[in-house]
Amino acid sequence: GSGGGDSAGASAEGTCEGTSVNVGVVTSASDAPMFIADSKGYFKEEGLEVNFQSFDSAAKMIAPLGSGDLDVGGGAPSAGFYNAVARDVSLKIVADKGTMNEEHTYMPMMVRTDLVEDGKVSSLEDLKGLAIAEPAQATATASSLSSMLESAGLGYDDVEHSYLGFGEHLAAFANGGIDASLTTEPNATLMEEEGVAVRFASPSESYGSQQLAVILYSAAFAENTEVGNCFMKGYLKGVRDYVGAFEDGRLDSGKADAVVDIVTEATGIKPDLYRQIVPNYIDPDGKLDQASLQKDYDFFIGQGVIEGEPIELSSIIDTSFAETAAAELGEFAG
Amino acid sequence: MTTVKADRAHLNSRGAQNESSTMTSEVKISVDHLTKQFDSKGKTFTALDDINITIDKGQFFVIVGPSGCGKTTLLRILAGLEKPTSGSFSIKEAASNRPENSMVFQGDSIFPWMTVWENAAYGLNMRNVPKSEIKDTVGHYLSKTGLTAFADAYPHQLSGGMRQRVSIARAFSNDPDILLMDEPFSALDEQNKTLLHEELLRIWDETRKTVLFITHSVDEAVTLGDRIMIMTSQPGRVKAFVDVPFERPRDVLELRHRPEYGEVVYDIWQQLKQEVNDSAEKAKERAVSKAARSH
Amino acid sequence: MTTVKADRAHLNSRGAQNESSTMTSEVKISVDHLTKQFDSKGKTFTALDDINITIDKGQFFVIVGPSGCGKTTLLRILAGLEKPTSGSFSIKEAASNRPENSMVFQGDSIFPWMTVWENAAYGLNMRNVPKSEIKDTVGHYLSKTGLTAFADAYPHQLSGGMRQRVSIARAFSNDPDILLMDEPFSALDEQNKTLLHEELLRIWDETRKTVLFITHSVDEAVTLGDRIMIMTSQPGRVKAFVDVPFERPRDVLELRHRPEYGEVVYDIWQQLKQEVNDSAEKAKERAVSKAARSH
Amino acid sequence: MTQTSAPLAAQVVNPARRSPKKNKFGVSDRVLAIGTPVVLLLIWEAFVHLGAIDARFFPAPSSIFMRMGELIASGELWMHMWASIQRLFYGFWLGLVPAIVLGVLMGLSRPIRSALSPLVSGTYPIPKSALLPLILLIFGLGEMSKVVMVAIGVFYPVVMNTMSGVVQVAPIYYDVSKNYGASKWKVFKTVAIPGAMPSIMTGIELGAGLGLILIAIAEMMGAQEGLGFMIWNAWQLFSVETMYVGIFVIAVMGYIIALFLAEVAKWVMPWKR
Amino acid sequence: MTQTSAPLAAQVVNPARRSPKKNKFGVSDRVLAIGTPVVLLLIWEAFVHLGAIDARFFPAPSSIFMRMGELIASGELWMHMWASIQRLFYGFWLGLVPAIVLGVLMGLSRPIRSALSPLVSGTYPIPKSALLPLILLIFGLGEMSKVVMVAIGVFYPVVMNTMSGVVQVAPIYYDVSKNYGASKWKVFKTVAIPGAMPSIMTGIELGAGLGLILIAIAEMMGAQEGLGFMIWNAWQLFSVETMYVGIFVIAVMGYIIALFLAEVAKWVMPWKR
Ligand SMILES: Nc1ncnc2c1ncn2[C@@H]1O[C@H](COP(=O)(O)OP(=O)(O)OP(=O)(O)O)[C@@H](O)[C@H]1O
Ligand SMILES: Nc1ncnc2c1ncn2[C@@H]1O[C@H](COP(=O)(O)OP(=O)(O)OP(=O)(O)O)[C@@H](O)[C@H]1O
Ligand SMILES: [Mg+2]
Ligand SMILES: [Mg+2]
Repeated sequence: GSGGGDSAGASAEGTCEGTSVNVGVVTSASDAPMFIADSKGYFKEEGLEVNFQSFDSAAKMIAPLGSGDLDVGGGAPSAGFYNAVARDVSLKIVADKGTMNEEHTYMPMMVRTDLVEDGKVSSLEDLKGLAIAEPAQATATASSLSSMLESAGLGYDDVEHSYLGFGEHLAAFANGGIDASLTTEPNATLMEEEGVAVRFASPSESYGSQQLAVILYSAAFAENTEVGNCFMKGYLKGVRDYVGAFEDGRLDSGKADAVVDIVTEATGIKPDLYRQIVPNYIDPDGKLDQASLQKDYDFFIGQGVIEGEPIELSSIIDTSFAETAAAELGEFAG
Repeated sequence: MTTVKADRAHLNSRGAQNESSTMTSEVKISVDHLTKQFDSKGKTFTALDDINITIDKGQFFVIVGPSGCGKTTLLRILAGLEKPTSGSFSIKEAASNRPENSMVFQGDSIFPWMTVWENAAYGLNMRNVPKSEIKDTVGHYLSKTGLTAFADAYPHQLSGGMRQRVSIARAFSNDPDILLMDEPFSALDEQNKTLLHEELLRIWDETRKTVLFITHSVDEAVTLGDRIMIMTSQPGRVKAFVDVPFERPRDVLELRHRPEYGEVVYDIWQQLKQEVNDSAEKAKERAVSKAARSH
Repeated sequence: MTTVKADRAHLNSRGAQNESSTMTSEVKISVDHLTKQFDSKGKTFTALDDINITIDKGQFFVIVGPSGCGKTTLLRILAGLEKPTSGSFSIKEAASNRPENSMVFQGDSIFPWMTVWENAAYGLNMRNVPKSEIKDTVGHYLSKTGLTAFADAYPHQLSGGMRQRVSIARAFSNDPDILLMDEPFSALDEQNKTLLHEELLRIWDETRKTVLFITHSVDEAVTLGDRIMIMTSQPGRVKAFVDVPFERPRDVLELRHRPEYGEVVYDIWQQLKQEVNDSAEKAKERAVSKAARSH
Repeated sequence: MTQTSAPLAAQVVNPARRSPKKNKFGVSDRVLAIGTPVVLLLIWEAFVHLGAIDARFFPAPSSIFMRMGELIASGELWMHMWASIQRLFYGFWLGLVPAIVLGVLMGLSRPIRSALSPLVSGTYPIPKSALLPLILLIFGLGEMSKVVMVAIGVFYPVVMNTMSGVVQVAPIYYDVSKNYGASKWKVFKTVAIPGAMPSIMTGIELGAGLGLILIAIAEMMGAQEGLGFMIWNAWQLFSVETMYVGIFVIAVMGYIIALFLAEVAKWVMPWKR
Repeated sequence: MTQTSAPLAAQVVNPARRSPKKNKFGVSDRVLAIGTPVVLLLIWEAFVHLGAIDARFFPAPSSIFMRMGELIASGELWMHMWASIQRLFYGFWLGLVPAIVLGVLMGLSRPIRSALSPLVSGTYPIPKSALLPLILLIFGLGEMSKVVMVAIGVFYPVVMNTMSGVVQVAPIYYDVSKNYGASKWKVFKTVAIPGAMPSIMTGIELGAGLGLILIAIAEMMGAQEGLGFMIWNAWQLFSVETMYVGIFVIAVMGYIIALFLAEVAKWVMPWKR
């Protein structure tokens, strides 16, 4: 990890010049602002040299963040994340990376086409006893699902849970292994294209706005306020370009051409597909929805997967970077 | 039956006892212009060169020749384990339902993963002979080879000579039409050898097998054989056929005191000696030319 | 040097040529109450039973005995390849920097992954002898064994007898203090055998090696040896020592016409015959008792 | 004079001959076999207490064993183990039998070897993680996909080692079986299989291990139990000790399988002392 | 009368003897080696066109090859291949050398075997997917962790096959080397290694394959290029053809490695005709 040490001298002079930052990404659409900031040189403007390291899931970033191999990571706050904090893997939640709300349902509930067409599943209550896929136990997705089931009068355990990576959901629908799923974009759109499943419901209807992904700083990186701010500024510039390209919550207008080019180039998503999907929303100021985080945390405790004493969430949330950067960037024009 | 082109006129006259049966004897094996070459590193090595032989049914045919002259190769070809490079051979099918031939291989050939008993019973088991018959036959030959007490031992627990005896028991038990024996008694003491000579002659006599027998012992050749083929060394050619003129059954000790015995042995010995000297010459020449080339 | 308990008085008188040197001869190998047992499936098999031998330095010591009597086992123990179950042996260290002993193993023992040359040079290479010396020595013995033309061949391209000659060349090249030879010439024709007998005697004569030589040929034993040990069969014990009373160098053909030669051979032959008959009896008994037990 | 009443060091260069259960230092094989891992665990424990190892990611063995105790008490560990063992068992046979048959055929027949080698050598290195989704598609999310995954793991090392073992059998033995009129099936049974047995047994050990490796990958998807699921889930939940319990149990299972196979080897190869 | 001027069927039961390049049906080995996979691909293609296979997940080979053409043209495929090949190369040696040394030592010395067997048999089946995060912690996110992963894959099959090969060498050869005063190092070099060479080569083939399997797992994390990354990423994006291109390239690499090793085998074992 170079974030903390390398930049000590640089930050004393009030600049981040020459500091390199290791950033963990999952190389999916939700990393769009990172790629935009990188491609448009926003990190360079701050004097940062950013190295992306890809991971197959956010959970795998926790250890490198703890050991200092990564400075910045991003992903869904899961029970594993809080457990890691509880055993001294000190991390800070610093900014929004993905918010799901009514207009931006980028992780819809999908139900297998034949079930819907046969009328076997016409409301959430019909999910009882069916196999529902989610990426892992005790993630934010599990919390979303829980609140959806609750709204239909079902308990979390009234359905069968199948733990499958988002990438596997399509195949599992195709061979009938699962009946429903909570799947992020672009996989949700792909499923519709392939005709294996249909969008059935939005978690936001029951949950409201949910903090699905966050930016994480390693403890060492967070200690270096200067560099943390520099990075955040670059990131938020990227975020603002990203949400600025939205038209009715989509990226299908001409306004989005530049963003589409950058993101599809970096992730390999086909441009046509990317224009079609429901992109994730990110607050232009990087503001975190702490209530949602707390709700998920409480859900994890209820699931009995939190090890050790419950922690005070505010002790690991540090909104100062986002606030400072947003203040420097000024009001987002839209 | 194919015409056998081997030059019969060239052969020595047949022995007294066989003379009378010349008209009735039928040819069992005929080898016709057979040549075998091995390729290695692009070079061709001729092991057998233009071999022509005719072996009558029921004949005890002995092959002698200097080490490396191709005796084993010839036997392996007749057993179908090696292909001749050119020429051909033919074997008259057995009238009975006996297996065509069984070989006592030179060197270790018994299966390390089978007990002495299983090894000796191998051929019979392959032919699905009834268990009780196997028990009798194998039991008999293990006793003849002095291995009864070691029936359950594995080869690695045996001495060299004992392993060779297992191989002999395996071939005898199989009761083939033709016995191919490649220096079968080389690792045995004189006494065991004598016992097995007797057993071999008994079997041969009772079942009228054709026997092809390779040996380095001229005494053994003359004591056992009807006809002896002397081979030249590298490349292996037929140097001469010698018919053994002694009546059967032979009394070995008495035989060795007859002057004719000494003559036959001396004759073969001389021919072989000449062969070995020639081959030593040749080897030296080759070595010299090789050394010359490497300069 | 440990005290050797073997009963010297019991031994035959020494041969004429050796008689004079009796006082000056020193003991090279002494074997003391040596016993070797093998365990298999819980049963104990006694291969060697209370062996006591003294072998003088420079002696040509021949071991004969029925197949399976423990000759190979004894040689392997002396070579340090097998541990005695009880008893001990001692070998006087070589004065020179020669290797202590080299063995010509019974059966195939040359490395399949080395050429004839590499196999023959093995011992010398292990001792880091200079390349030029290796070239001379190995070249000499390959020529003596008639393998010069096959120096680059691999074992699978050789005949059985040729492989045995490689093993002999390997041992001779190594120039050891003690030569352990386990039926070294069994797969060779009479002529090659004679050539190698001569070479062996030349080496022995020139370098005063101690030679332990196992053979099944009584003729070979009497022609080559100073002293012959006859062993009993299972368990292997010392049956008798026979000193060979012929002066050296020996003219083999002349020797065979002497009446004493016939006597010695006949004596050994008789003892061995008795042994084999005994062991056949024993085997039968064991087989019977085994059959009885299996009922 | 060299007194050699008990020549030493023979066992060092003479592996295949029966050698004493105690070596020259008087330490028995069993003590060594148990001692080495125990010593390593103790060193690990000491390092953690000395702070030389990052205990957040490499927790002390003592704490791992404590967690193991808890998981055993709750029955959870056993449940996961049992699920994996069953899959392993069926997958093992499903992979083993065709592997031996095919391996012997490829070893005995040159045309079959030529025809199938590219398929075997080509499909073996395909990342099983990439294959898993396709296996899920074909065999569903249920037990079958996991069993198939184990079978794939067992198959390749066994087929390759069998083939190579059969080719390595000294040609003289094939000559003998041919000379004694053995049918193809008998050549198979009396020469190829016993002759190749040592190689086959090594292949089976490698195969069983690869089966264990792959089952862990398979259980990361669509499973609710099994050691692979347990490890993966523990890592998702950052329940580090639980993860190590899973790893430790798999290691012990691997060692037990190896011991068991060594016994089987003695039994199927009685001719090896 | 049996006319046996050219005995047939010898090659079927006589694998180790030099046999003709053409078999009895007159089909050469090379034709078979190329023919079998081609025929399978054609059948696959036909099935797709007949609708017998779900083309969404098992696209026609023709479309896979078209995608391959595109990826070659853009240079992308080559970039991924080159990254993987480099890691494979370094990892191969890093795993091979200690595996052979340790394998021979374990084969020759019973105490070493007793002491290390539990470690080898125990650590081998540990799921590498579970190990990866720990390897990342120890070796960092860079190249080293991938190289180590390959090395682990190569290590186990080689060490086990080497050990088993060394133990299988006929005891007489160790006797000879001992009798001729070979030092331990020379026993190593002149007996154990050449005697075990056929097993070692099979181990290397298995090891190289496992290295390829594991590199694909390793490249799913902390990598931006490499065939494993390409396959994983393609699957995430449901770019099915691209995924198959990756799988196909790995299969071809595996086969080329096998062919190459066969040549190496001929070269290191000149005594095997
Ligand atoms: N596979 C092979 N490749 C090359 N050359 C071979 C092969 N097999 C045998 N030879 C050569 O053929 C010749 C004859 O060998 P063969 O084994 O038939 O001899 P032999 O007469 O049985 O000798 P011996 O009495 O020593 O057993 C030898 O010179 C040998 O080198
Ligand atoms: N490893 C072993 N395990 C069990 N028994 C063995 C072992 N090695 C040898 N024997 C037995 O010891 C006895 C002596 O064997 P050895 O090889 O010394 O005989 P030998 O005198 O050399 O016979 P030959 O003349 O046949 O070579 C034999 O009966 C044999 O069965
Ligand atoms: Mg021969
Ligand atoms: Mg012997």
